[in-house]
Amino acid sequence: MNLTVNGAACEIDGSALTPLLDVLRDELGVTGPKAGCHQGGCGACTVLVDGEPRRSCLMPAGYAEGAEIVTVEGIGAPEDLAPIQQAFVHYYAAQCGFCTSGMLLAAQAYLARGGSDDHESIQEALAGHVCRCTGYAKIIDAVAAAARGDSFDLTTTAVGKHTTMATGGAE
Amino acid sequence: MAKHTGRGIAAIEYPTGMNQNGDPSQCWIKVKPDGRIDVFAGTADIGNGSKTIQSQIVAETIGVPYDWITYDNSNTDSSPVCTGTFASRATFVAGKAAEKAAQEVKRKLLDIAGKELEIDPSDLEIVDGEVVAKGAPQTKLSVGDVAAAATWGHGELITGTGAQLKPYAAIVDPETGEVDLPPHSAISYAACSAEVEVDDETGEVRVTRLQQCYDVGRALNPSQVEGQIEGGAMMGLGLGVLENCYPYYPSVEHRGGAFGSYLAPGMEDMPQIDTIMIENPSADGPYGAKGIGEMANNPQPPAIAAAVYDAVGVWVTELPITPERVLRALEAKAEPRREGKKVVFDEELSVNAVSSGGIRFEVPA
Amino acid sequence: MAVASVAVDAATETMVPGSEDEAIAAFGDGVGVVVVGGGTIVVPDLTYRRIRPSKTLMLGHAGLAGIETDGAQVTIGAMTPVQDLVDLPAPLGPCAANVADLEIRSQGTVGGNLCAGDAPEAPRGDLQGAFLALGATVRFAADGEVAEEPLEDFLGEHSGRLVLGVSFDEPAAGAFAGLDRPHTHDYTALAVSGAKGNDGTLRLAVTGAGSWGARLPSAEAAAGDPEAAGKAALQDVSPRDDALASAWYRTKVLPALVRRVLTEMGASS
Amino acid sequence: MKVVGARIPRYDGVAHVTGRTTYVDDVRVPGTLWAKALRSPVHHAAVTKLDTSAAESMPGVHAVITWEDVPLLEYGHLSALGIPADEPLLAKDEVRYLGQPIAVVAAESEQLAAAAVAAIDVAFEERPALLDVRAAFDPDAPKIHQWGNWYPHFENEMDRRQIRKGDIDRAFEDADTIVQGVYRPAAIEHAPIETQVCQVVPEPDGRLTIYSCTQALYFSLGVVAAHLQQPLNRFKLVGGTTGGGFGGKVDTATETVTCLLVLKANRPVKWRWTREEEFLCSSTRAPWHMELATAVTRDGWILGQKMLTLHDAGAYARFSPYGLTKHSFHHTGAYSIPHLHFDGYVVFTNRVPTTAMRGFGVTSVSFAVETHMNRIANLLGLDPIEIRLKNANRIGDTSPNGVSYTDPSTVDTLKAIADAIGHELPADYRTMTNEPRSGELLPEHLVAQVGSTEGH
Repeated sequence: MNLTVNGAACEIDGSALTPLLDVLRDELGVTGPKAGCHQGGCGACTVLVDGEPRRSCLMPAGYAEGAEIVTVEGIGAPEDLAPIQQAFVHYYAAQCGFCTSGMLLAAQAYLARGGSDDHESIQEALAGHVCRCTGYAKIIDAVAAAARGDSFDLTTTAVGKHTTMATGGAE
Repeated sequence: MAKHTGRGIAAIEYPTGMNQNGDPSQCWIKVKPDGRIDVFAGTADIGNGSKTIQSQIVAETIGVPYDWITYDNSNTDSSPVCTGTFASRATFVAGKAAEKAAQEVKRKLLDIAGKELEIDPSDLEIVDGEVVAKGAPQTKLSVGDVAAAATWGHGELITGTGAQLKPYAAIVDPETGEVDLPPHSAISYAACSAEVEVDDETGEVRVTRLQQCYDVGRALNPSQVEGQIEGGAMMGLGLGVLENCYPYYPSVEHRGGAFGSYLAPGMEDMPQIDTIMIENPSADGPYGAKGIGEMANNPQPPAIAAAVYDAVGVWVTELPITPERVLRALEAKAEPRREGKKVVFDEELSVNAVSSGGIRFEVPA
Repeated sequence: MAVASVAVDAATETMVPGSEDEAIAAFGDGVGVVVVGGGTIVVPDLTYRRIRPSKTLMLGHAGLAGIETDGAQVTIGAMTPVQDLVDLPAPLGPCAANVADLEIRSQGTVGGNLCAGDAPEAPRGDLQGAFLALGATVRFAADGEVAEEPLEDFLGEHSGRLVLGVSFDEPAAGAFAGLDRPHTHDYTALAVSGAKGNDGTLRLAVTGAGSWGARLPSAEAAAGDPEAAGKAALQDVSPRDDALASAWYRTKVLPALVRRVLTEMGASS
Repeated sequence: MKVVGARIPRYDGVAHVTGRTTYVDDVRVPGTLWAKALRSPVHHAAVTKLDTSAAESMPGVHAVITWEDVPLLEYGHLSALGIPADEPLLAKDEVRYLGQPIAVVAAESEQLAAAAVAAIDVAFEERPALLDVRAAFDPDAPKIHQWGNWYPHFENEMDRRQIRKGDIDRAFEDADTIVQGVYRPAAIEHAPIETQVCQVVPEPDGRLTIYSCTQALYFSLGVVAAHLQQPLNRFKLVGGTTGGGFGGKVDTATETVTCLLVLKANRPVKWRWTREEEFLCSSTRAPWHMELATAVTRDGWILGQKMLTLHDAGAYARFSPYGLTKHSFHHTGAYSIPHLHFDGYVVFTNRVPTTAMRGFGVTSVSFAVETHMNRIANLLGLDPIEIRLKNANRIGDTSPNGVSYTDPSTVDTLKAIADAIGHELPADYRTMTNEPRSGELLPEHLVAQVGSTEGH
């Protein structure tokens, strides 16, 4: 099978039935997509297949033959982060980070199809991705900011949209 | 068919650090010849952000920029003991160890700087990576130069170690539970209001809003505290209305083995979340912090239960408040039994109804 | 690299037809053949070794996808992703939109959905109720011959048959009502679809009240009175307990969903 | 410059968003074998036969371990605190929960390991299962644990955790109303997106490098060393970066077994649990059964509280005695209650053992106490915020253990919520503070509650 992964042509042996996730991680050493469930239930393995977000644990590698596959490694390197990656850093949208690559690629596809900063639309687009750490609020804020085309200061994080500070107590 | 709305309130408290204490965390720091700081600790970062927080504490305590810090928690060969990342202790206990280690490093830097500048170390301070004479800011030496002097001139390795351990608070009387020492390091507090919408025909409960107030002691990194609180809110929502390993508890039948059958909250379950952070500093935590990571999922379930009562007039006291439990409660319309001054709810759930004499819960009439 | 997490048996023969004819030929009598549509159900079964087929037929390149309208008749290819249905009129559009999330809808297919019975966790054929309400006909191949059959007869009888597509007449009115918890990860615990044909025929069907989607003939007979129809629907189903809901709960809620569908159709026609 | 208090981005933020953070499953070591476990298919049974010879002789299978290969079979989660151990690392002559590991195989591939597991000859004689904590004390209940159906090793070998404070009988006598209720929060999965996983590598110097997803490096190091009866420096535990934990990854679920496989096979071994194993076989948050009877006055003072807690520990103790003790210390919630009578039991059942999870021991009691408080307010026709403010713990009030509170904020947090929801409080509630009680807020029944805050 011939795949293109993050711009590089790859030739793969093995069964066309092998999930794309396992081909990426175990044969090609592309470990950005995570094996969170191998059931299609969590979204940690989502990659872009010809620009569309797909659960790579459900997709037989044979179905990706000839397709352009983009993983998190392919959307931006540390010195050259994509806007959505910058947004995730600036909005503190990743905690343990295990769901992050799948979440980013779903968001990247949402932005590519012209998604707005409307929270409900973002929630619908990313609905299948489970994050157990963040409670989603800051992920939604990050995607909305990227959708607006904001620029991001990576030396600090955004003031929480859902929080106010108060001084109280028994000083 | 109708949808009903309701609101409920809860207030909670939660201890920081292991109950009864006795849980050490340690940290050690070394300074490179250019003044950059290497921090070694055994605290796992499980997403809670302890790599960041402990680096912030060290930078602040020594007086150097944050990006001078490297933080290594990667292995047990180089890192000292940390009991672990649980019990809301990674900032409070392990962060305190980092603060203590950084204080020692600062003291040693000032000692060397004092020799170089021929000024008493107590008249020096470190500000943004420079050792500065108090009251004479033109007299200064960069921390990098101090570290170089220590390495090449004084033949010294600048290190600092810190250990935080509150002694184990033994139970002195197991009959009463009395302790001789405080069993907690600090206590955090929170209050919560939940708003729900309940469909009285399908029993579906949608949490529409959570307003919460947390006493965080001091927010060392407000974005990270928000992350804990918002993440906890969704986990609390899961506890309240979605999640259950055993859908027919105590039966073990129909246990789910997939995200399709175990309902961890998804993005579309999210209500409006508003949080107020109060800073009521703890005397013992680093820079006044309290640990709030765990308690963040505690106030929502009871607030949601009360909101469901407010909406449709039934108390569901088994979690999660599933559509089925709401419908069963609506159908039963159970009234508490009144006996003398006793008002007895939920009798069918009690050990008194289920146990055949093995255990009872006796309350005088 | 020795670190292979792949649990798919290398011994499994894979067939990748490039056209409908090739697919029909490769499927043959279907004995020992596992059909892979979008993969959303079969691939986890393979990775978790719940099935270990000797042959698989992968339809991804067989060209069976697409929605065609010919007058009043709508024909949907077996490999059409669920997502492609979401803008169709009720009941099919809203029913499809209620399935999982965007990515799963884009990978799961109509054909796979019609062949999906219940799993230990839940009934899985989310779309079956909507297609039943539409009076859909299944086009399939068996032993190299192409044939058609009403979906109602086909459900649960797919062994040895390769689904090629499904067709129905656009309804005069339709409605869909499901449990509407916003949670996206689970299968449909219970949903009711209704459609009124241009000849006035009214069909009601349910997903989640048994192993397969099912018509609700008793409810249809009482359709003039939505309340009564709801209660009558209970005669047509035998729901069970699973991880998502109990039989008791499904029994309590089914009448309401039937009533909601009938009321909505009454209002829209 | 102020670093503390600043919104600094995550230390590992850029690594996370570029996919470069290395989790255990991302470690690549050539020659690594895969581990798979044989797990109990039943809830409770005697193991009547365990023969691994067929699996061992399969080509590509490099090691099979059972209980016989473990130097110290039982080492408890709380052994370091002197609490006895009850759980074998691998089941010996009986299984007590569905999914309990019995034997683990290391083989060239995951599928080969799975095939070898299927080749293990094992037989069971099923026994009745105990699943309802409320029935565990009955004479006819199945006996499921070597210590009896509930944990018997609290201080002085007591079989329950007790709190006694004041005089509960007097509180009931003085009460205008006694409100009783039962509260039962469910078992919950931790469900981190990273499942339990470890990779162990034999090093040239004879040490083992353990790549671990543990939440507690030194705790897990100690557990491995204890089971293997080796000094701590035989192992280098590499970790610190965990894909979510929430309490479940304190369990050290994979490390010890994988080390044993490595020592037997002399090859690197990886054990990654499937999502199904994570859901069905890894420990959960405990289900709890709590009964409350609260003595209240008609104007909303809480005089006393009696409580019975049954903590469903599942098949083994793990951290449950610790969790129940913490629960007992906090069973009054955010309130000062003078008369207390608490009995709590750690009850064993034939379900997956439960363990620590976010809010351990207290999440349960927060639900019980707060739902009960709302019921009391509702019954008495009182405002739910006012009744809480009235009884709120204040500086100097004493806890169930007799320790004075130094930094409570119940009053502040409640007032902030009242403001946020637009709930107008009467003037005397608006002016309330956390300061020590006095005047109308110090009724006779609370006088003895005000302790000293010195020394804490």
